[in-house]
Amino acid sequence: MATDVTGAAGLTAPPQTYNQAYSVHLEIFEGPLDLLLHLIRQQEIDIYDISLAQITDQYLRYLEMMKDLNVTVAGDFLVMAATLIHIKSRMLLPAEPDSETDQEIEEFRKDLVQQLLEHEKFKHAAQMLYERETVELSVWPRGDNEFEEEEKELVSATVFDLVSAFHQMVERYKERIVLEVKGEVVTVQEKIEEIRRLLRVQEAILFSFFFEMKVSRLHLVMTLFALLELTKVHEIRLIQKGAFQDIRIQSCLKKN
Amino acid sequence: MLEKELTNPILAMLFVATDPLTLLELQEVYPKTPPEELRNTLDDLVAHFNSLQAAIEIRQISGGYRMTTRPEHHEDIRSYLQTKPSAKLSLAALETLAVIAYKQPVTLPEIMEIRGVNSGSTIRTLLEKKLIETRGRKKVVGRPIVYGTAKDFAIHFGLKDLSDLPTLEEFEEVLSPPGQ
Amino acid sequence: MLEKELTNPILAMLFVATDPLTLLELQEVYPKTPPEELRNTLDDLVAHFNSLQAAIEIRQISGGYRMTTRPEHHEDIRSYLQTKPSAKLSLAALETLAVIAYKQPVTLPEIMEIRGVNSGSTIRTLLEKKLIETRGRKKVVGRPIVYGTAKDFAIHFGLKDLSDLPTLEEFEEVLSPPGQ
Repeated sequence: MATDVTGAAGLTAPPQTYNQAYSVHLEIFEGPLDLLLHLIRQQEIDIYDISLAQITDQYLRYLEMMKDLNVTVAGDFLVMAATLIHIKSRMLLPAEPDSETDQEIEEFRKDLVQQLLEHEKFKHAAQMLYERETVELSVWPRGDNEFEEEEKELVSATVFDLVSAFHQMVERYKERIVLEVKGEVVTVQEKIEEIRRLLRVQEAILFSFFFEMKVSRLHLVMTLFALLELTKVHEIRLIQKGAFQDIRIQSCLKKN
Repeated sequence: MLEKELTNPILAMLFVATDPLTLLELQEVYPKTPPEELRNTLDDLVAHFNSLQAAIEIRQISGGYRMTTRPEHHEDIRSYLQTKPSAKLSLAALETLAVIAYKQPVTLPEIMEIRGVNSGSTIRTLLEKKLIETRGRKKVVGRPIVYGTAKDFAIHFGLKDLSDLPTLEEFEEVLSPPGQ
Repeated sequence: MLEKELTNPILAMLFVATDPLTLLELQEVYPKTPPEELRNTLDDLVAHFNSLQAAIEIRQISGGYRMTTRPEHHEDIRSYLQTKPSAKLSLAALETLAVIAYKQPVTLPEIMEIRGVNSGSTIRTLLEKKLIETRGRKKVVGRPIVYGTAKDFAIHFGLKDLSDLPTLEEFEEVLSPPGQ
């Protein structure tokens, strides 16, 4: 399966049934660039000579096929589809005298080719890593170390460990707060405290968080009052970046 | 050099083994080889290996064979193991350090509120490792000591300064489980 | 047998080391010995050891020296340890690693530009496996976090150091259309 990384394995495999053949292909295409490269390489045309119109048609046909096979097409594929369709539609428009559109299209074509070539280089590099990994997985270092017994439970910490640990704690902390507020007698003051506690560990709370807590309507109403009260005294700020977007609740208080 | 076919693979097994390698285990790996032959191969290679090496030896321990360093090198080995900077932390220490790094200056009660567990002893460990330091007292009832990260913290984690520390929001995409 | 005084203790250290043993570490253990002498002792003993052993070898990995079994014994060892072949990295992970290895220090958006797909969860996996690490921030608007390969990257792929990687241009040749 080593050649899978280049995306070539599925092409040479004899197609049994359509379904089987395509399920092989679908595993190979990590993203839209992979698929485009495959379509180009399959035709053995010089990548510098690709026709945008043709490649767009082939790309869309492929996505259709995936849909027919009930395969969920990842968002990245659809974004590329939209871009290609947009460019193609501009190509179909009657050419303007100054031909600015033509230039733009040619620019896009060049950029795409450049991106594909760059992408392909890294696919080959990934292949090289794959081969090296295969070799390395067949050699063993020594087993447990008699001298390092006492260090076993320790982790050699990285920045990532630090931020992960903090992330997990914040999640746990939120859960604890949720558990504590499940009682039925609620006051606005309790909700104010709850919001303050949450803002102590987080830069911001998303408004949707309070709905995810699965508490009663009474809790939600009290939370709303609490938010309004805190806003009124300028302790918090409510920010919504656009219509229908989640509201962020931020503290206005300076730390210490 | 010993010529027997199994000599090298058995040596390799002795090298990776965490528990003493027993004849029974060898029989399971080579079911077609007569046990006497396995025993002979093992005995020969042990004798040969021990005559050759002065640093590592194979010893018979609790019913099996084990590759170990010779006792005379233990001092050098200890001194080598101590050269490794111990960036190693227990999970509790890592958690406490994370709270201090992200919430500094912060008091012990505040750390315990977020962690949900007593954190006094991990504070001591971190102070000893010079990863954190005291930063005076907070002007509230009880005047608790506040803690912050020390200079070694940034060095330890390869940060130019504290602003290099990723924020939770930046890491949201990376930290939330896939599919969300 | 080599006669040098330090040969055996160094060999013993190589045996217990879980990470590749570096010359720098040796210098810390033997501060009174000239570094050249340490290097020569190390090189001689590695050459000698590798000529002697057919089961275990010492290789230059990730800026140091490391003792491992030889690949030809992997089936016997696996059968003894009763382990399945270790899980290999996914295609997405290998591709992301390739981008990081050649473009480091590199930001997440830059990685995604080259790969053409969302790479957040892959980054998480690679961080968890300690194959990559954060390397501070890029001095552009938004100060995004940059990533680079970690020490375990070279170990995982058996590289002497990063310069042991083929250059990116070498992969370019593969894709020039025939006749060019």
